Order: sequence, then structure tokens, then C-alpha cells
Amino acid sequence: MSVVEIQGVSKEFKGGTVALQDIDLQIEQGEFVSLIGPSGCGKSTLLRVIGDLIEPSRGAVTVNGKSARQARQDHDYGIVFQDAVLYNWRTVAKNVALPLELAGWSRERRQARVEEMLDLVELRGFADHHPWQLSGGMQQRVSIARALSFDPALLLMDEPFGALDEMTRERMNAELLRIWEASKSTVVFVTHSIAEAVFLSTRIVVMSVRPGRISKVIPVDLAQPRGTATREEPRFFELATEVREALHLGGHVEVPA
Amino acid sequence: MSVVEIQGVSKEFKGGTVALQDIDLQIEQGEFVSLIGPSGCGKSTLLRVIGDLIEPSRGAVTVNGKSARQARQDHDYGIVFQDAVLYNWRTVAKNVALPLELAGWSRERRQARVEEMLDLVELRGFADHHPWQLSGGMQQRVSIARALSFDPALLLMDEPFGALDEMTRERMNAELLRIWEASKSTVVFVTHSIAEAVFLSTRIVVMSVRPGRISKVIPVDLAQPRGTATREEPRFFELATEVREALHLGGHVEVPA
Amino acid sequence: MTASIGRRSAEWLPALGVLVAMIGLWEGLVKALHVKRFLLPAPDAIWRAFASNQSLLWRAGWWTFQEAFGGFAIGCIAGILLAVVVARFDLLGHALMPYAIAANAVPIVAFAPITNAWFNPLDKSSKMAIAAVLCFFPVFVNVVRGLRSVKPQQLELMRSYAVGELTVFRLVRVPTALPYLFTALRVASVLAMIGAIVGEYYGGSLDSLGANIEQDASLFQFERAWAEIVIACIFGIGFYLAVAAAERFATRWQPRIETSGS
Amino acid sequence: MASVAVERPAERGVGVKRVGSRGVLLLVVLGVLWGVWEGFRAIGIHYGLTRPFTVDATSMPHIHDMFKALFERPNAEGPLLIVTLLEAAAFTAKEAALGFAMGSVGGFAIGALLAHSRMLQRGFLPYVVASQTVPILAIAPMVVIWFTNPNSTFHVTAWVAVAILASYLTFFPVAIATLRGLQATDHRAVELMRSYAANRWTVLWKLRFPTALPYLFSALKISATASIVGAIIGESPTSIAGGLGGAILNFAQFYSFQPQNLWATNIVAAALGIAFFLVVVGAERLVLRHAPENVA
Amino acid sequence: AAPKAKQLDKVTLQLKWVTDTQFGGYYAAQQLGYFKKFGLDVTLRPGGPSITPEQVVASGQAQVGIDWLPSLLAARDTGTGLVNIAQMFSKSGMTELTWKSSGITSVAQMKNKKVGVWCCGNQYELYAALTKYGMDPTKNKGVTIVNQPFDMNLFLQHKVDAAAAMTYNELAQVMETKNPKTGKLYTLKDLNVFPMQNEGTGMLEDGLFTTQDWLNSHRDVAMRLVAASDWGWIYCRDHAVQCAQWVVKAGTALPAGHQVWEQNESNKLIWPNKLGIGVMDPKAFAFTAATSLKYHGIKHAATRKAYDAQIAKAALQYLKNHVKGIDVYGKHFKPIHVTLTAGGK
Ligand SMILES: Nc1ncnc2c1ncn2[C@@H]1O[C@H](COP(=O)(O)OP(=O)(O)OP(=O)(O)O)[C@@H](O)[C@H]1O
Ligand SMILES: Nc1ncnc2c1ncn2[C@@H]1O[C@H](COP(=O)(O)OP(=O)(O)OP(=O)(O)O)[C@@H](O)[C@H]1O
Ligand SMILES: [Mg+2]
Ligand SMILES: [Mg+2]
Repeated sequence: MSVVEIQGVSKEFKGGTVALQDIDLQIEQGEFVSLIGPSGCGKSTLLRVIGDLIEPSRGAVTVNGKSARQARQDHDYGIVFQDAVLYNWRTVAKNVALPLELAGWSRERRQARVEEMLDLVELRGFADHHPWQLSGGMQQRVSIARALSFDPALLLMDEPFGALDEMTRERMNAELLRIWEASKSTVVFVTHSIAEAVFLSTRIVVMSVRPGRISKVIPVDLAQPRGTATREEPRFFELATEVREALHLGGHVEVPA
Repeated sequence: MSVVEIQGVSKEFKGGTVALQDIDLQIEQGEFVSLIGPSGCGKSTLLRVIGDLIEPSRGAVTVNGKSARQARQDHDYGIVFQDAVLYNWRTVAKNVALPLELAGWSRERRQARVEEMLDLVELRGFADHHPWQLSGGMQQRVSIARALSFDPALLLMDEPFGALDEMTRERMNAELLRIWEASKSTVVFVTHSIAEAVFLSTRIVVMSVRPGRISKVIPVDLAQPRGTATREEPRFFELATEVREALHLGGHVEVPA
Repeated sequence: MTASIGRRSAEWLPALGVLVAMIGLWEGLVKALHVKRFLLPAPDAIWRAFASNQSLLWRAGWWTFQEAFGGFAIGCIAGILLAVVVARFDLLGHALMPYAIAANAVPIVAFAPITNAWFNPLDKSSKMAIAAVLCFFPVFVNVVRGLRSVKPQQLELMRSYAVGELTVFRLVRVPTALPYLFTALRVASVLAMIGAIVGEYYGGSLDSLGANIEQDASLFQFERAWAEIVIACIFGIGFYLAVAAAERFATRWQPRIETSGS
Repeated sequence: MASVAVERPAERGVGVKRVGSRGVLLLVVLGVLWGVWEGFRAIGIHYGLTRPFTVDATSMPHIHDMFKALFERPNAEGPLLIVTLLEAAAFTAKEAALGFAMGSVGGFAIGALLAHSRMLQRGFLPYVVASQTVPILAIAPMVVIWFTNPNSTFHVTAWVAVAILASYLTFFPVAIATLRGLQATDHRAVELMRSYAANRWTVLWKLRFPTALPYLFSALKISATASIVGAIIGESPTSIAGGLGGAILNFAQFYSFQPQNLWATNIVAAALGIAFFLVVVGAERLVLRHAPENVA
Repeated sequence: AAPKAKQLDKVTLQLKWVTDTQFGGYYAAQQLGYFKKFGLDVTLRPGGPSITPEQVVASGQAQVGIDWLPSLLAARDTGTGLVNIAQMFSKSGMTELTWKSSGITSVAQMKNKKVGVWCCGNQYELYAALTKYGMDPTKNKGVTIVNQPFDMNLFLQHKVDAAAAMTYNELAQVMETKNPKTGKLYTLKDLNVFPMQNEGTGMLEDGLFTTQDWLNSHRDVAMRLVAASDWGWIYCRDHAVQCAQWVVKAGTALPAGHQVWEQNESNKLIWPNKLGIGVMDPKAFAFTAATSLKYHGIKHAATRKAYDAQIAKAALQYLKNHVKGIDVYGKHFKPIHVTLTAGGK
């Protein structure tokens, strides 16, 4: 049974913008799938359709064999949005603890987990700050910590590392891979970095604009586990070039309907 | 006369976080200076100090030989923020036209310029959309168009291309270089992409955290004008490595005061 | 610590300055233009009336304040409850909104005889009813807006957690609505005082401010009437400041903006 | 500001069907309210309820009697009550409209001025608040005399004096909401303006004002009905007998034996209040139609 | 005489309360053109709960006002130069009501009861009466004074044992209300009525006043105003129903039946008048002034400067000169009989 199954999904926004057209995609248990494509091609939209945050205009999405809706209600996934979406009235620690609170964790367990997570995203010591006291990258890291905190079996991540410097980003990449391997979870990952996509994924879905469709699916056959060495393999560069060319073919200038 | 002159600037936020400490930096006319450093090291803060958007706790900043305040009042610079900061109640076109409106341009001139700018950032056709109808990358491009619209002699850009896909980003890089060369303007550019910094800059300022200081300044001696070929020069890789190493030396775990 | 006390009191300086200036101007104008006392008594005369009737004035003020506070509590709670219902159930909102507006549009002056007929005009309940009606509407309107002005993205996050309406309400809507609520509570705090006093004008215990003001004005005791108005102001401002302090406490997470203006 | 596009909440339908079903709903609720009133009345009278108030024909007249009273003549030769009341309502509406206009503009100006500087705010905000704690009924006679004295250089006709009193009640919610709204601006948006060295006026007009609009409209809704209250209160000390205030005073005196007349007057006053409110709502829809958030 | 428009003297008359037959005479004078005939252009300005006629007149918004004498004295007491020019009502219309069923058959029996009365200078007549029977109303000793709103609900709902009522208004209101038990109107049989006039503590009520300054320069105008007003009241004495109708037309939204009652009762407070309508009775004045002083309505004893009897007297003379055979004393005045109906229609 596929973890995510997307069949003939289209999404047209009011006003006529067609963000997605006839998307078919199947994601299996344990896969790490990256969505890559030009700005405005519908990556965020697709992710939100999978998460049942918006409804597709046509087509069907199943997650873990149930409807997307049911999956959402069963807490089957964790999500990181393109911007941090933190609650200003909660401190950093409380923002991270939010899903745990909702899942009914005890205070001590929560506290321990939050500390662990803040360590992971290198924000130990900022627990009592408020979101507006953090830099852009720090805010994004808080939201990553929040999504990871409850170990969801399916992770939906929308450019989670977009606001991070290269080094932090590389460390985060490595962390993410480690977590993914250890927990055997499935990840759907939106990025605009070709290198990141190749480094992380087991499969890369290249999208094109006008309107958003899948233009190419590229399996990534780099050995697991990956590390600093991976980035220097010739296969890495070959794959990167393949993705780059697929992107070029997809065109880039988008127009509204 | 330097365009930007920063002398002994420190910034401590209420609550005790020291974001900048003893920053000295001089930027000459026509330079393209990139600020790079780990997340939370004070890049955005430094940019905002130069733009006189916040006041330093200590030290002095002069821009074009005048106080930062005077320079701001003389419209000496344009700025792109880390997040797009668009006005929701204005259409895309009107957001771009805002600085022109404030500078008293006539409606026709404004309209012509806005079209030109939207072409530049590949958003022709979205003029009448509202910001919330755009994807993250598109929003960021609107804010770039806005900053460039009035041809400021000094451009302050805070991770302007962070939300863009690699291809759009490369095109934008090239565009920016073209504009910079043609207009002989000065650019202070925050980025977390080492490649981007090397490709664009005449000088790279590497910052370190705990608290934010300048750990190394790396002049970039790649030939001008730069193009796709530049990225393949061996010197490009050498410089990238130099920056990477400087970043590593700077440390990465930040703690609050 | 001492520094912060110093800063605190410095915050009050401008207000104090304005007060002194206003009183001075008032006194000066009244004296210079020979304004008749039944048009506007001079501050010094008001002060004398104030000083010589202190205990009576405070007692009347306290009486009226109790009415105002009771009405404030009833009106605000009712406003919040209905706002919650309206914000939650759109349909019910559309159905109830016009009647809420209607209730509010009934002028308080017209309400006074009716509350007098319903409740005993001499005890506090009838004035509380008027104050409650006055407080209800601002709270209702603002809380509805506050509950609805949650950022869509923040709702999406909650949706991703598949939590119930109640949780969304508690975790997201309430904090978002708080600033709106407090804006309304500030308005309501002063409206409550006005409501109580207006109610007292239409028949109320002689222990109350409104009845005293009416009596003194019609017996040409304008200095005393003004002293009573001053008492009403003191209680009103005190009430307002208490609400403002509660607001500071409840929304202390908010950034206090560092720079302002150009 | 969201950096991911967000689906806009459902448009408000304007279809005939929607309007129709809304009307039906309104009537259903009306029916329910009517039932509750009459039911409570019947039970109250039957069991002689005295709590929370004594229920009898005076404290709770029949609703149909209130409406019937509208179409009766309080005086044998006089016009129908509704005719008298509609004329009164038109007169009061004139005063209230002017008061509302003056109060909103004044309130906005005060709010904007106070938002301008902390110093001004600290100095004057307490007195803006204080002004509202001054019971309007107490000072209304003096205010009327100040403004209508034919011997002074500045004087106005009586109904304009009423409008001034009405504006006194309207300006406060607007001033507070303006202050709040103008300060609610996202600090990054302010920084952008600062980077353009925009002067205070520009920042006010192009940034703070649009951000404040939702707050402002909340306040205007409150003020719209408050202006009518103010006008009615103001009519008494100005000796204006032709407005709703005069009617209320008359019928209030005789409430004990003609309660339905006062209730009928209140129904008309409420209808006027709703009309004012709806005008503001209409303006709000027009102005805020591009806002992504729900409009309350 | 044909009115010569440009010669008319403009006068604004501030009433104590809303348009009502309590002021029937003035409306009649207006309606019948008496003011015009005497060279006046008079504007009648209705009052209301927040209008103090003394304040309006002292500030020059109106030249002449109508108020109860104690209120005028209170204004004078604080140094405002106002002066009574005609005392229209020569008797007090104030009563205290109790229910027959309560068994309170005299003012003396109000001891330890809840007694309602209006504020603002209207309470002294009752205070004097209660004091006569050994109660101390100012300190709530031996009696509980309740500040009464301006409708009769407290009394109708038996929330007070006794309530103040003017003969011309509130008394009628009670009798225009149905007894919920019987479904019939209340009548005098259900009530005990204690007129303050009968208790000997009646004070002087509605009178005309103006500022001393205006009077000094407009004695003649004041005199003609009083004369025309007298004439109006004389007309109403003989045509109560017609007067009530005019008042109804002038804008009161109240039922005509009630207004006829009110006109008739107002007439009773004026007629008969041995001194002639409007002329101040020095004894009654002295009593009113003394009572006000006793209950702290005023701080200093009132002097006879508070009224100018010459105006009223001159007005009577003027009236007699201009209107042949006019009766300014009403010696043979007979009130009409008015039957009250539900809701006063
Ligand atoms: N609420 C909306 N109303 C109208 N159009 C919308 C809405 N949300 C998204 N769109 C449009 O849908 C398209 C896809 O948007 P989406 O956010 O999915 O892009 P994206 O691939 O995530 O881009 P980016 O990389 O820039 O974030 C865009 O053209 C955008 O303008
Ligand atoms: N308003 C504020 N109040 C308190 N602390 C702040 C405030 N703004 C920034 N800081 C702190 O200052 C430090 C530097 O922030 P800054 O935004 O300059 O980082 P940055 O280098 O731009 O990081 P990033 O790459 O993640 O955007 C951070 O530690 C942050 O927590
Ligand atoms: Mg996106
Ligand atoms: Mg930053």
C-alpha cells in the first residue's frame, strides 16, 4: 500500500489560476520524495492538497490507504510550512510543544522532548524567547522542531531550509536524513535547491509551470547512508545535471489564467 | 569617500541579546559586498543599522558621507527585506509603484516603470493580483521589483533570492549583476548561499555568531563581467572553499546573553 | 528597580502637565471672561465644593461605580458569549446579528423607564441593566471581529493537527482576539459609568451620583454638581486604568515597538 | 504576511437564493424571539413571577400590541403613531448623521494625533478617556447654552447643538480604535516606509490607515448607533420636541398606562439604529473587499 | 388691533416641562393671538428633565421662565439676579397618595413607611408636612424617604407605601391605569389623597420670572407678557376642553382626555384668586421662603426683592383697560367634571 496516492489531481483557484493539472503520483513507505520546480508552479499547493489543507478541484488523494481527510484526522503527518507560522503569544518552547500538548503528553515528557528538539535545531537557550525576537532562520528552525517533535510517520516539508545559511542547512540535511533513516518515515519535501534535492531524495519530482504538472520523475540511486562524501560522487553531479535539464525543459515564465 | 562607513558598531537588543559587536566596515562606491554567516549572527540587524531602521547601541554609521539618518531621508538606498513585506491591500503593481508614488512620479511614468520591473522579475500578468494570491517566491520577486524600481545608488538586500528556485535565482543573479554594472550602484547583499556570494560579490564579509562580529573579509577577484562560465572557473571553487572554511572557523551554535 | 519606578513616574509627567495647564487655562478664562458660574464654575470653586462634601461624594461615587461594574460584568460576559456563538456558527450569527444591533440601537434614555418598570429603580439592578446593555455591543462587535481575524495560515496549521474547534478556539482564536477584546473593554468601562449615571437621572437612589448631579444642577448648586462630575471622572478613569493594566498583563507577549514614526 | 499563497475564504454569495434564505432565517428567529417573549410573559403572569422582575401587562406588553400601537392614533384627531414617529425619526436621523460625521472625523483626527507621538498620548489620552466619563446628561444643558447663545459670535441652531452632543458620544470609540489600529501596523511594514523616508503623513495615509481600517470599521459600527443615542439625549436640553427624544420623554412619563407606546417608539429608534449600522456595514464591504481575512 | 409686525417685541418663554396643559394658558394666549395683540412675538420653549429654566433665563437663552418658587429662590440664593414677576399658581398641586388598602389614612400614619417624593426642590412641601407629625425626613428618622422617578410605577407596583403625585398629572395617571385584579380603572375610591395645600404646607409652584437686568430695561414688555398670559389662563378657565385641544395640537403626543383633566386641575390651582391672577400673596411667599430655608434649599433667608408684585398688578390693570368686563378673580369659578378613561384617551 502506498503512503500517498495522488490520482488525476487538479486545482484551480478562484479567479482562474490553474495551480495544478492532472497530477498523478504514488509515494511508497520509506521514500524521500522531493518536489522541485520553478517558483509558482504549484509545489506548495500540492503539498497542501496532500495534507488536506485545501481541496483539489478534481482528482483524489489517499494517504495510508484512507482519504486525505481521514489521514489528517488521524494525525498521520507533520508539516512544515514555507514560512514559519509561529504563534506570537507563545514562547519558542511552547510553540514546539504545541503538537505534544494536543496529543496529551505529560508536562515532563513534553519538556524533555522540547529540549531535545531545540538542541537538534541548535536553538538551545532560546526556549523562552518570543518568535519576534528571532531571526528569520531561527524562526524556521523552530517550526522544523515543532513538526519533528511528535515523530510523524509522514513528513510534509515546504522549503524548510530555505531561510538557513549553507552550513546550518547542511547540518540540518544530515540530521533530517538520520531521523528519516532511524524512524523509517516517509518524507515529501519541497525545495528549490537542486543539490539539496539530489542529496536527500530517493526520488525527485520535477514540476513545470503553466499550469503546474509533473514534467519528470527522477529516481536517485545514490547509496545510503549518505554523507559529506556523497556530494563529491560523480553520480551526484550527473543527477544534478539531469534535474537541471528537466527544469530547463519545463519552462519558467508563468502567466495567470 | 566611502559609500558606507561603519565604525565600532554594536547592537544589544532589549532583553540582552547582543546581535552585533564592534563591527568596522567600509564599503566603496561600486562595490558589491555580500554578508554571509550562520543563522542569527546579525546579518539582518547589520543591514537594518546601515539603513537607519534601527539604531546601533554604540558606534557610528555614515552613508555617502552623511549620517545614516540623513541618507535615509535623502532616499539614498533601496531595500529588500528577508520576507517580502508587501501591503495586502495593494495589488502587485501598486506595491511595486509605492516608492515611485512617494517620489512623486507621474501616473504614466509609474505605469511604464512597473511594467518594466514586472517583466524583469517575470511576473508580467500578475499586476492586478493581490499579494495573498501569489506563491512565496513570487511575493519575494515583487519586493525585489519594488526595491529596484527607483534605481537607488545603494541597494540593501536581505536574502532576496532565498525563496526562489535555483533557475529563477540564477537568472535573477545575472539580472542583478547587469543592473549593478550598468548603473554603477553599490550593493550590500545578505545571502546564505556561498556560491551566490562568490558569483556576485567583489568582496565577501563573513560573520560569526556569539556575538555577531566580522570574522573574515574575502576580496573576490573573479573577472568582470561574470556569466555562466564564471561558475566553472577553478578560482570560483577556490574562493567558495575559502568562504566555507571561514564560516567553519566562525563557529555555529548561538546562545542568547 | 528604583530606575523603573522613576521611569514609571516619568510616564505620568506629561499627563500631569496637561492637567495643570488645563486647570490653569480654565481658571484663567473663567476669571478673565467673567464666565457666569451657571455656565462654567471656576476650578477653585469646584475644589471648595469638593473638599467640603468629600465623604458624601465618595459614597455616591462608590454607589454608582458598583452599578457600573455590575453592568459591565453582565454586559461583557453576555457580549463575549454571543460573539463566540456568532463567530462559530456563521448561520446563527447572520440570524442573531440584526437583533443584537436592534437591542443596541434602542437608546438608553428610552431604556431607563423600562428598566425602572422591570426592576426597582431604587436599587442597583435597574442601573446595572442599562450599563450592561451599553457594554454589550462594543464587546460583541469587537470580539466577533477578533475571533475572525485569525491568520489563515495559523488555522491551516491547526487543521493539520486535526484538532477540534474548541482547541482552535482556545489556542488560536482567543489569543488573537484578546487585543480586540481589550479595545472593547476599555470603551465599555467608560460606557458603564455613563450608563449608570444616565439611569440614575431617570429615578435613582439619592445615594447615587446621577441623582445628586440632577438635584444640585436644578437647585443651582453648580459647583457641587461639577464636583460630582469630577468624582464620576475619577471612578471612570480608575476603572479604565484597571482594564488597561489587565490588558498589559494579558497581552504581555506582544512586542513593544522600538521605533515609531520617521 | 503569508509567504505561501492562501486560499481565500469563501466569497459572500449574493445570489438571490442566499438572500432569500437569509430572509427566511431572519423571520424564523423573529418568530422564536416572539415566542420566548410571549411564553415568558404568560408563564410569568400565571405564576406571578417577581424575579428577576415582576411580570405583568405593564412590564411586558404583548408584542402585537406594540406593533398595533404603531397604527393607532394616540390622540383622536392626531396622526397615526407611526407617522409621528417616522417624522421624529427623520429629524433625529438628521442630527445623528451630522453628529456621526463630526464625531468620526474628530475621533479619527484625535486618534491619529495621539498615535503620532507617545508624548501626546501620555499627555492627552487620559483626558480623552476622562471626557467620556463626564456624564453627558449632566453637561448637556451647559453645552447647549454655550453653543446656541445668539449673543456670542459662534453659535449654531439647536439641532446642530444636538449633533455636537451626539458627536461627543461617537468620537470616543473611533479615537480609541484609530489609535489602536494605527499602532497595529506590522513593524516590518513600518520599516519599509522608514526606508523610503516617508514623512508622517505618507506613513499615516499609505500604511497605517489601511491597517487601521478594520479596527476603524468596528468602531464606526458602534458609533453609528451611539450617535443616535447621543442625538436623543441631546434633544431634551435643547428643547427639541420633534425628535425621537421628545417622543420617548412623552411616552416614558405615561409608561405605566401606555407601555406599548414607549415600546413602539423604541422599535422605531432601533430600526433607525439598524439603518445607520447597515450603512456602515455597506461602506465596510465596499472598502475592505480586498482583505483576505473574514469581515465580521 | 391689527398686528404691526415690526413693532412686536420678541420674547422667549422657557417652560418648566414638556408641552402640557400645565402651561395651557400660554398656549391659549399664543393660539388666540393675545400675545400679538399686546405687541409681543412670543416663542414657547418646552422644557424637560435636564432643563433648568433658571439657567436658561440667566444665560439669556430665554427672557422669561416658568418654575416653582423654591427653585427660583435657590437660584437667587447663589447670587443669580432673577426675580419673580407673576405667581400664576396660587395653590399647591402636590399631593401624597396611599392605597386605601394600606390603611394609611393620614400623613401622621406615614410614620416608619416608605414614602416617595421627587427630588430637586419638590420635596420640601412633603418634608414640612411630615415634620409636623414628628418625623425627620432629612435624616430618614421615623420615615424612609424614597427618591421617586417621574412615572408612577413604584406606587402601582406597591413598592412604596406613599407616593407624590401632582393633582393635574400623576394622580390622573394612576386613575387611567387598570387594576390588574379587577380589570377596571383605579378610582379615587381606591386611593387616599393628601393634598399638601390641605396639610397647610403647600408651597408656591409655577410662576414667571426673569432677570433683574432684563426687567429693568423691559418693564413694559414684561408687564404685557404677564397680561397676555393672564388673559390666556382666563380663557382656559372658561374653555378647558378647547385649551386642551390646542395643547394637543402644539405637539404633545399625549392623549386629549388626559390633557382635559390636566387643564381642569391646573385651573383649580389658579382660581379663584382674591388678589387677581398672578399677584404674589406675601404670606404664601413667606411660608415658601421659610420652608425652603428650613430644609436647606437655600442658605440665606429670602427677601421680598425676590418678586416684583408691581408687574403683575400693572398687568391686571392693563388687561382691564383693554378687555372690557374681564374677570381676573374667578370668584365663581366652577371646575368641569372630567371622566378619566383607560390610557387617558
Ligand atoms: N489563494 C490563491 N488564490 C489565487 N491563486 C493562488 C492562490 N494560492 C496560490 N495561487 C497561485 O497558484 C500558483 C501556485 O502557487 P504555489 O504557492 O503552489 O507555488 P509554489 O510552487 O509553492 O511556488 P514558490 O516556490 O514560489 O513557493 C501560483 O501561480 C499562485 O499565484
Ligand atoms: N527585536 C528583537 N528583539 C530581541 N532580539 C532580537 C530582535 N531581532 C533580532 N534579535 C536577535 O538578534 C540576533 C541576530 O538577528 P538577525 O535577524 O540579525 O540574524 P540574521 O543573521 O539575519 O539571521 P538569519 O540568517 O537567520 O536571518 C538573533 O539572535 C536574534 O534572536
Ligand atoms: Mg511555495
Ligand atoms: Mg536575517
